[in-house]
Amino acid sequence: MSKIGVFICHCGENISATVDVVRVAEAAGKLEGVEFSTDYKYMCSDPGQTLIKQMIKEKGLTGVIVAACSPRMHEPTFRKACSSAGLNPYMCEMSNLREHCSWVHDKSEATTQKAIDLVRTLVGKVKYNKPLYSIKVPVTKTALVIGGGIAGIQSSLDIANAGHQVVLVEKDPSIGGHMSQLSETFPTLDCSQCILTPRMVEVAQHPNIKLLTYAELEKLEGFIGNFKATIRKKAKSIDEDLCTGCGTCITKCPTKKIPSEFNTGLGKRTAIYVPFPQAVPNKPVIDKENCLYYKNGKCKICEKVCPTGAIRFDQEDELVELEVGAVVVATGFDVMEPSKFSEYGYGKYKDVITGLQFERLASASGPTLGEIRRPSDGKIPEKIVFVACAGSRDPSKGKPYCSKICCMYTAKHAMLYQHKVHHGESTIFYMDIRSAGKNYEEFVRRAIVEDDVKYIRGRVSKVYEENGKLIVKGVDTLLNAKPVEIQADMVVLATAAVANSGAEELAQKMHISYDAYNFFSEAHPKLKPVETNTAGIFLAGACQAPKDIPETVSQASGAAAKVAILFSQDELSREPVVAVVNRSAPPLYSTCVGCFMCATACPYQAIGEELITNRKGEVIKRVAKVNPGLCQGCGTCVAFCRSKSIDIDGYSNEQMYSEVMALLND
Amino acid sequence: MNEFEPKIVAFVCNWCTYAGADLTGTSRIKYAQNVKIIRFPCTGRIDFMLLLKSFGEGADGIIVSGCHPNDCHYTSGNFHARRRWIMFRGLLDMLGIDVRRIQYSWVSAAEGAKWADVVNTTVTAIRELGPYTDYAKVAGYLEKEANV
Amino acid sequence: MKIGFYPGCSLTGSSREYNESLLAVAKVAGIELCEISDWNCCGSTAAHNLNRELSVSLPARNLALAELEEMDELVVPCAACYNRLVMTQHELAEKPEIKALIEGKLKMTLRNDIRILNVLQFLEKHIVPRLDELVKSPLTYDVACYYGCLLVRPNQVMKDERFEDPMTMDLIMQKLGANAIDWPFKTECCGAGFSVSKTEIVGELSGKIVRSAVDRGAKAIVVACPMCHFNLDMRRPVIESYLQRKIDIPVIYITQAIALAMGLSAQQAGTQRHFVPVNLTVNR
Amino acid sequence: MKELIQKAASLLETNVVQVVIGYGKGSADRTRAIFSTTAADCEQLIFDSRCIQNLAVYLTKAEIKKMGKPAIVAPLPVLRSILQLAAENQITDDSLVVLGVSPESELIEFESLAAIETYLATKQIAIEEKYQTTIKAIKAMPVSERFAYWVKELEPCFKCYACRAACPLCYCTRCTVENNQPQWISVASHSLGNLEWHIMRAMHLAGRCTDCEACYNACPMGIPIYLLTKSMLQDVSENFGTYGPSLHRDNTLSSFNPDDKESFIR
Repeated sequence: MSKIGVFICHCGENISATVDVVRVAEAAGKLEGVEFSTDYKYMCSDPGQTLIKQMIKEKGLTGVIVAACSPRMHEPTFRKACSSAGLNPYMCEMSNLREHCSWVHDKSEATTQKAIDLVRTLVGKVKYNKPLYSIKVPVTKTALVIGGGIAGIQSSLDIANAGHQVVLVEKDPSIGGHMSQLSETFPTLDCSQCILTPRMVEVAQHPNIKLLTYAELEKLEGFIGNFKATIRKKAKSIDEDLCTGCGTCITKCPTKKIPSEFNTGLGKRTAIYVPFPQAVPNKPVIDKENCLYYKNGKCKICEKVCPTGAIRFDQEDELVELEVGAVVVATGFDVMEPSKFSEYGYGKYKDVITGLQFERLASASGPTLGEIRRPSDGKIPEKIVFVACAGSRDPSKGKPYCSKICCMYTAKHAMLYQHKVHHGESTIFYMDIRSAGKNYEEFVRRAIVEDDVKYIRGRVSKVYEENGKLIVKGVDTLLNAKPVEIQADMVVLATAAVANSGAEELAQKMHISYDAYNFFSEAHPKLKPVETNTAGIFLAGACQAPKDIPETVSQASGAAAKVAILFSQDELSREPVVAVVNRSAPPLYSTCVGCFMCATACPYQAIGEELITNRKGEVIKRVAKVNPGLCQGCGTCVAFCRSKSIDIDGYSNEQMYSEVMALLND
Repeated sequence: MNEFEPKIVAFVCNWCTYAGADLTGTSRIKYAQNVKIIRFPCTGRIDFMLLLKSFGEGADGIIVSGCHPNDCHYTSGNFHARRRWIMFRGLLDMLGIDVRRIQYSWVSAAEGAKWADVVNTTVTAIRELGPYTDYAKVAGYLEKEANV
Repeated sequence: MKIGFYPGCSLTGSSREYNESLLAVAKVAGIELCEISDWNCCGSTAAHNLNRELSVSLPARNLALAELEEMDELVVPCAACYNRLVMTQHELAEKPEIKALIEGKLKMTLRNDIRILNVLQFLEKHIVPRLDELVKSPLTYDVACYYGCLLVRPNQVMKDERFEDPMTMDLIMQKLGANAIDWPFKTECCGAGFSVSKTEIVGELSGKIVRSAVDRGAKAIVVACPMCHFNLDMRRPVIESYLQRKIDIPVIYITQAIALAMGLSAQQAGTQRHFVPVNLTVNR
Repeated sequence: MKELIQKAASLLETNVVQVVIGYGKGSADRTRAIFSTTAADCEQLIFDSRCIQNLAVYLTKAEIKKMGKPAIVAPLPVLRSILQLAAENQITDDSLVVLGVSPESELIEFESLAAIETYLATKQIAIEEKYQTTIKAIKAMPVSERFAYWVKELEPCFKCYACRAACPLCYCTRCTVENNQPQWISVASHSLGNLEWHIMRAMHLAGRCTDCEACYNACPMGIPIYLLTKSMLQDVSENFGTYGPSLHRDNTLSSFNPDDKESFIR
């Protein structure tokens, strides 16, 4: 027989102003199974909690109901209090009299009656509560970091420096990401590669970091602390142990005209290549799609010239299985393909380029060695027009969101251009200048005031060629909305930052959610910005939303800290709200008949099979079995089981049934 | 005679609709008292038998609500639930159990106002439909009550 | 399938040749266009600026009539009429309460499922697939396809990714043998209604369009909107006074171009009705 | 049916199986299930149009399992049930021999369960038109009238559970109706109990029922309970496209499509 204590909270006046708490306590006291009931001003206060503890001991309570605010607010508080008084915390439940009653109804008889109904309903449930014990799961103290851009690099280094093992997986032949493509960075104009490459080298040399480049996540199974990741190491066609990175193969490779990804198509590379001189690891890979040998079966020049015999044409993709305890997703972003904007002439006119291409033009390591020369004829442009928001803040053709980095990099581009071409003229068409950030606004002002960059507030409607010039038609909304036409030598489109093309697929592999634009979703927009909804998987950098370098690095360190916190314990405690397959006396052993439809319904692959054997070891029955480590407690299997052989602790059939009965029977 | 006050049970998931109803509270949006919430971990957990039992015990209406498609905390519990509801609703309809008395909805943790609206429109709709006497007669609880 | 036809006022007045050439082309292709009996004004620009209810009711009545006559598709050649009818259909579909209101006013019900086609959509669907057999004397000159504003807008209804740089007419003209030039004024404003109130604006705006077409070597400008035609053709003297030069490039409807390519006479294509003489015998 | 008898006898003689589940003569003009354990027993096997009982129901019965590996005489409805049982992990290729009987009463031997699926692919379950008409007519009734109709139809039910016993897919070792903690279904055979029982039965068969009508054939009161499962079969096909037993497709209710369409969730 239950001895339940019911504690009605006034919540100051939040509840008592509309609910007659004294009557609720009175009514609760009369319910079957209720041993004690009272009301109190603040149940969550120290004296309030002490009252509960005292009554548990004094009355020998077997269950506690705190009728106060939402359990999402204070359930842990009261469960802890019960626990300290010797009552199993899962014998305590909260009735939501504040959010679900007093705050949403006016003071009236009906409101008090509803409060009584809510308490009675929960008494019905708590009668059938059972003591539960938290589940301990071990933690594998190795982190998987996916993506070797600045976010992945930062996370890896932080986790490794905290003393934990890291496996960093990068899909390209080198780590470095977009940051390695940038020329100078705003707002300080320090050289991007100068600050990045030391970090890249540190990653490569760190004893706690294992670097897998040219590799991608194939599969992720398991759960927090206990993931099993399968990584596909794409065949590099190189024996990395033998290769010394001397580069002879690259100089001799006959296929030299492949557009370089690193140089955004503005430069060329060979079929056997390292993406850029400072690449980490600085060992080449063979691009199978363009290699003559893979295409026609003839060539093998690289094999002939390699002094160490490191070329392996027969190398195949390799699948590596890793046990990891946490995952940091740092897969970055991409820039929108501007061919959608045919009115801007991208693809039609060689001198209409993207911002990322401009970075390569301005970079000392770029195809023009840092001189701003236009792609069509290599001339130095006298007039450049920059188009901000090419695809951003454009619900009709592009993306409705702001890409956040374009205002700053466009100002930077114009500034770099002015610094390199003193007599040049740069014009920026913009919607708004968004320069919130430390020293950002000052940076933009400097571009305007010191470098004479002309800002025109308005959009560009069309870019077309006439007499060898690019005519940019736009509007200046600040000059009585006069149409403007500028004859430019080059046009730079600040194309929107978008999610990587494989983002959706990757999210599905990891069972994390993503938004309408395929950016990965954080668990909470404010309070859990680096967590995902899947415990143990964290986000860093622009895979979550467009962001600049300092923000990316902060988030990456945040994610690393979360991983370090997770790894600071040997075991994790998990809520014991999990499903269980029943057991009964022989000859049934279990009422489960082993149809395993629960297993197909389970979102976590948490249901496997168990063979019940007799003493001789003969199999008598094949039934379903829930792995409590994998089960997340959704209960979908419970509602699905026809013979009611699976039940879920904390929301059991008896509890829920009794709750419904109690609600409807006053 | 007072106006008929329907008894409505709401079966909601913990992560979206329960949290959404919390937001209705913190936003102080008012709604009718007739609806009482029972919290489930997920819409996937909501057993059709419990809905049936509710009518048997005198509920005039039922709300079933959870996370929008693709928002499920457990990734797919709501998708399973949706299939189950499609089949269950079809069966009830075939049997002449008034499907207008069960309001299904997706209410996210951010949709406090929507929750109030779902409650109010359901209460209005059930009030118009009147007490579920058809089922009550079968369930026999009216006699039960009369005997008490 | 029954294809309906809503001419609107322009096609019975200032752009009769548009009407004639469309019907001539349809006839050659063996397609019957059934004019809605008792059609009324689409509301034009005036209605949706003055009375929103009226601006929906007027096109809605035409749609309801088309439904009564069991038309599956409705061809609306005038770009402005098309815009009003499509917007109305969109609004009726999106807002059931407005639909109920309008149905009440009209005392007619609407299924609202008729497929409304502008002239380009009609041509693409019913004529283009058969052009190979129908073209008898391919066109041999360079043309500038001019779309204007309404054929490709509003984007949320038309859902055309290339509304700033459309290609449909260009592709049709290529099929007729002509070379559609790449030019930047495809969707620039012609001046539209200023044709009546401030003619000098039309002179400037349409002037720039005409000049660009001529300078890039076009021998004709191809249009699909009565208003555009009106401004580029009939307002030629104003254009010439703005440009300070004589320009004799003709402006033809896409349907006229097809009619000519099909080997129909100038009379059948209605090219004799233009202000700027259509003299397109110049070969490339 | 010489062929069938010979095949059955040889299976027993060679000890490939230990029991043959088939049809034999019953009382009056009826047929019943017989369980042959010797070649001689097999002489009593018959097959004709009166053999409508779904023998697949015996495959999951403990008593039959004890007899050893079975061979089963399987006309179309039994084949469908066998396939569904296989999909639900109740039988495997090794656990039985299927003696298929075609609609033309010819013996078909199946190499594997997969072969049954291939065979059934051309014989999709189809709701007969007369039932479609009846279902349509019932659904056209006003809701109260419809409810009254069913309450009346179900009134004669006295919960003998013959429908359950006859159904090859009701193989649970403890039916929820026998679960009294909590008491999901009102025990008594009053209107509410009957209604709850039949709703639960139909829901448990949603997406699984192969439309063999065994439940109806077994019902001593002749209640047209198959209308419920037939109506649900229609719902499955209308809402989710495919239906019918399959080894490789997940069950309708234990799977989903993110794009499932409905019109009633706001």
